Amino acid sequence: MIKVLFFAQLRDKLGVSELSVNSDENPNVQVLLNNLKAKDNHWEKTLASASLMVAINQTISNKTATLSSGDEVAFFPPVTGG
Amino acid sequence: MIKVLFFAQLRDKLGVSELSVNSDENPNVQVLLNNLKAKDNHWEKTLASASLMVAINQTISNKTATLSSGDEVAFFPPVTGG
Amino acid sequence: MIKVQSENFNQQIEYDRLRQASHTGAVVTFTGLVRDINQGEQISALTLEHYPAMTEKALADIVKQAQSRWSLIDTTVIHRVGELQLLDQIVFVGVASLHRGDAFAACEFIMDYLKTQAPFWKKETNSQGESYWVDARESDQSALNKWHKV
Amino acid sequence: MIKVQSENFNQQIEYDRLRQASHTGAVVTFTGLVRDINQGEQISALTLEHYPAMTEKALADIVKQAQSRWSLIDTTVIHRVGELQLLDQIVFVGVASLHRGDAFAACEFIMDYLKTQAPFWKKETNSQGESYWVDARESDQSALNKWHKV
Repeated sequence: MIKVLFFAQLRDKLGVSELSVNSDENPNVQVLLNNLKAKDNHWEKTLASASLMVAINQTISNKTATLSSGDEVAFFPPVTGG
Repeated sequence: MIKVLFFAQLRDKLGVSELSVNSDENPNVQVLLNNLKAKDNHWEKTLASASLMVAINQTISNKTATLSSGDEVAFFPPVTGG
Repeated sequence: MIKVQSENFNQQIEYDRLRQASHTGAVVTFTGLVRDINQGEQISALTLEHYPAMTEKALADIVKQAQSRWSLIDTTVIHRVGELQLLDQIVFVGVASLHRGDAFAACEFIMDYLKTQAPFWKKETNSQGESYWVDARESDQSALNKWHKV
Repeated sequence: MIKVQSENFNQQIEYDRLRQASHTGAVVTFTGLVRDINQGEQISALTLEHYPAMTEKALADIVKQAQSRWSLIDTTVIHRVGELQLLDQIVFVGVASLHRGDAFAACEFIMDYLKTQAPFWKKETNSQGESYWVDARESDQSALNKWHKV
């Protein structure tokens, strides 16, 4: 399984902070994103932002990165700390 | 008259911190410097440094600047504060 | 030293810790505060959300990059999370080095990367009591460009 | 605020004064310390001579230049003169601004110009009790170049 996390306005819009997906059906970040967008129109729109950031196992990554079982994938909007 | 000041190692080497010169004979910084160097070999050598800095009336200036009676001219080595 | 905490921090304590290392000749500090106004709105409070498992790791990685680029004696990063009030301190970055150039560059580099790579998100409450997530500033992204030219 | 003084200064007091202005979002401070080692020599003390009539004027002019280049809310420069001991504070430059870029740039600019334009001279005493004037560093002169390109 892969653990998927959402933060800040992304979490608020989706109404979900965490979910689990099957690792066989989600070999990389792009496929995972496509599968999440396929849920419905609202997910599709919310995850469409070009500025969406992704971290794999707590390190900033990108959409071409591959995934394996046990990974923690986080999606979030551009960060605004500091 | 023009008031001439020397600071730091320049003052130590010359053994003088302040002197007065005639404004008629020293129309600009370069002439003043030449007149001071003409005192003797030691003054000549000590004032020959290309890195010598000059301030007129407490503002950084340069050798081409003109002088008038009442001016305060200061010569000093490169500054090392901070 | 890296800390992510809800408590306030004390500038003097952090500065004193940085200046005490042998050979230190320069200390540069940056402190970010909750402004009373942002993007034209009058602000009354700020909440900082973060991604707890990732935050310290991200900051440690940024500090490590700075250490590999400049000659640094000591570095401190403190970032607060949770509810903050007007004029509260949000973030502290302090760098001690032998010469000032290294401390200035590293301190600004750490802030520029923190602003775009560390998982913190600000939610502001305005004077009407409305809350909204703060938009990322384009200028924070472009601030990174100067570090690619060096 | 500009001060030339023999007394020590307090980082917290200076920082608190800078952060209190309305709209301040960023405070950058620089502090220069008497290093225990300089150009390979073990140092035991430092004397700072200056040109009293000119010093504050020179610092005020540098701060004015910084204010004309960047958007600054408040600026403090304190420079000590006279006899200093090992690890003593020598100089403080603090800048408050709305956004961090202005504060970082102005603080470094002020230090770079202070190092080459303000009439202070350091005399070091080494561990053998010998005193000598400190040579200007070529790198301080070349540090000015970055401000001509901007």
